[in-house]
Amino acid sequence: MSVQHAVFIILSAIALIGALGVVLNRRLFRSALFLVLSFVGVAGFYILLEAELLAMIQLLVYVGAIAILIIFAIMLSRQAMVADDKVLNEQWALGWLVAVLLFAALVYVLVKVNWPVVEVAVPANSIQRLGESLVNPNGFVLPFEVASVLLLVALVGAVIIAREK
Amino acid sequence: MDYVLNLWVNLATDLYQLFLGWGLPAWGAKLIIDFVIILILVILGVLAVIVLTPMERKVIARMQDRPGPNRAWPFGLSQAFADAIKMLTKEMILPRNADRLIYTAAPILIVIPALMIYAVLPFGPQAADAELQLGATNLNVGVLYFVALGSVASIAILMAGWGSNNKFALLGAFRVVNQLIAYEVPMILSLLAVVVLTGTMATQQIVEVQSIPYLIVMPIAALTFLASAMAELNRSPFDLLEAESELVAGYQVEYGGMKFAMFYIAEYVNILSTSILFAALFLGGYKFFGLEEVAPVLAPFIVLGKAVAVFFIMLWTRGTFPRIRLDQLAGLAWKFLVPIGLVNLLLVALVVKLSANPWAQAGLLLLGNLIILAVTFLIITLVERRAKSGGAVVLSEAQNLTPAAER
Amino acid sequence: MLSDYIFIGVFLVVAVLFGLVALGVAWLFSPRKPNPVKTSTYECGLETIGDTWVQFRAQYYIYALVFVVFDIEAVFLFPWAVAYGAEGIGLWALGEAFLFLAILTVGLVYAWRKGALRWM
Amino acid sequence: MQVPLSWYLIVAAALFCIGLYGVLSRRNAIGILMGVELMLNAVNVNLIAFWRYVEAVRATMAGQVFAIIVITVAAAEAAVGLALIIAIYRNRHTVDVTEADQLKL
Repeated sequence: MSVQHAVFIILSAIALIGALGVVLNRRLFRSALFLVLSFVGVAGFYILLEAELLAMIQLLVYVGAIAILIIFAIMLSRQAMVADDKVLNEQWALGWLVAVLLFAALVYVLVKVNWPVVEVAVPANSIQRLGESLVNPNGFVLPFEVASVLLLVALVGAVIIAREK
Repeated sequence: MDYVLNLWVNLATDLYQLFLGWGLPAWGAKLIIDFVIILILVILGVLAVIVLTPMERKVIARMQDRPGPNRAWPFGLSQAFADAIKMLTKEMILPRNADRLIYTAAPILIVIPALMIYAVLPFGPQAADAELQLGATNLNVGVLYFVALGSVASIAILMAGWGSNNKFALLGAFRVVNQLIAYEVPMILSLLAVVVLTGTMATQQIVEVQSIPYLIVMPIAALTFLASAMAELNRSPFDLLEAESELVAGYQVEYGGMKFAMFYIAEYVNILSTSILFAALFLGGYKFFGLEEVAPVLAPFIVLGKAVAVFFIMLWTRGTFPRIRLDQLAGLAWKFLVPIGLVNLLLVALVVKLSANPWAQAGLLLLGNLIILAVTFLIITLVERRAKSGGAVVLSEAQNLTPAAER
Repeated sequence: MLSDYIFIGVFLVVAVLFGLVALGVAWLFSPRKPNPVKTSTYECGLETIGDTWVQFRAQYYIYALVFVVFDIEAVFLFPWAVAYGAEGIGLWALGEAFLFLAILTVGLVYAWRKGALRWM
Repeated sequence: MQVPLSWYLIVAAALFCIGLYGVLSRRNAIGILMGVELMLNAVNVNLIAFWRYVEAVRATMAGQVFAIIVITVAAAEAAVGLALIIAIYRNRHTVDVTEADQLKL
């Protein structure tokens, strides 16, 4: 047991409690807050995995933008205020079964497979490398440009759909 | 004498050695040093409230030709202490309809990111490869850390608005968050300009690389940052969401006593940290004509001096400009600061590839900045003239003379 | 690298404690005498009619939408900005970023022309 | 001492399955969307964990680039999805997916 293990356990507790809160809570606003908690836990994972850029992006985009978008959308409908008495649909039992079975199957596979793990230090200039591979013609320049097209389409589409007449 | 000149680093190193001598493991000794530094930073943040509020009240009063607080000894400067004691002993009301947990958690959550930003603020020279790092100023993502933590605060504000269970509070929270996110984009763009020029996000390195203060090199980025920072901090002229005359002080309406004080503390803690960051990014941080190399012991005071100067500029703006209108608020961010920030970013990127010499870069950047400013003014005058002569409405914020609809 | 984050982790703990202690101390010192008038919603003196929910404008959502798009843009541009000054990265990197930003600017201009950026 | 890779994978699997349960069982469309976000987060944890433990040897950054793309797609999905929900709510005054089952407004 090292410090990393302890921190990992705390973080996974945060992430999983947040996730459970999202699906089990009857008030939508609280669900959104639990979602934020879960995002923060995942950001902690990224720091533990030495992907600090991703951790900051997680906070910036998920907590600072997507969570706010969700809360704004919640507020636009009246159902946000009252605790739902019918949170679940008819197939919730089936959903529960599917989720549990999938989890069991995943854990079985994850434990069985022998992953080619290599213990190395992360390169110190990993952010710079990331930036280089984003602009490198042999790297990921196409996803980089396509991402902006995707964002453009999402922006235009969402503005058309959400605008009031 | 040499010891005193580099007092802070020497003191920390000696303490570190002392702890090692006691048989503590290296990480334990480092942890204690970290803890001491964190305590100092937290105390600095709280001192910001006690020092900056009297300064604000005095300076604003003088600008408005009145004496300001002058009863509490001396010259009314200890007023802040009296306020602190009052806040501490006031009743914390829990509104009947409030969502108790969320209502109470919000004031705690808002101070956490505000304080944590201090981890990346550079207060003095230290090598990136030094064995004992003071603070986390060499964090590879320093600038992004600042933005990311700043964006966490909006969740706390939404919680405050929701938890209060008050129409005005919720509406106020929505508007504040709206303002925060609108001005985050120009702030990010101006930070990006700095990162492109320096090639690093670590705040310490940005100060080290900065031979000419970036305020002179790229005034557009600096001014964009200052304007959006003032909006992020809800400072006048962008303070219409907390102004008492509008929405009964916004999302804080149901808060009282210490819980209200927490929002107040967070505000001033943020003001100081943003001022320090502005000083680090655009005013050369702890650099002051080579003084920081002769006597690194003075570096933190240089930083704080510059930060107070930045704060004075904020007060000056507050004393000078009228409050911005609600419909102009978002328009200024999206239609003015974002386009100009984008153009500025591309200019900086172009200049970085044109020349590697810092002086040549500075000259080219300054020239480019002046051209951008001139073109901007030209466009604005043209648009306004067209709007005036044709009666047609071009600037959408110009025609919106009817009071902006609420909500 | 992780050692920096030990500092930040300790800072997180201290910041949380600061908030809790500040409220706790105030809780010890402050009087607690609630009464129905004091704890009622701060509004106009009358009881609030209906719940807190008011019809929010979709405009809030659209602002947040434009913000999300530009936030993601920052995600791509920060690593780009760090790598940009390095050796071996030519002006083509600027061209790529220019294309990236130009496409996004089309979105901004579209939102602008549609009046999505106007406060109504 | 590093945490073993399988720990990350198992926690990510748990996150994914919780999100899946939310997607399958929630009535509220926004609740479903939050479940999807959880699932995407779980995928990202996996991507970064594999990057750290398997890919970092080669000093390439494909795992992180992939994760950033996933975040982008998640944001675009949330933006359009929530816009749709708002449009449906405006026309039908419900965010319940079991009630909005016709292909017209």
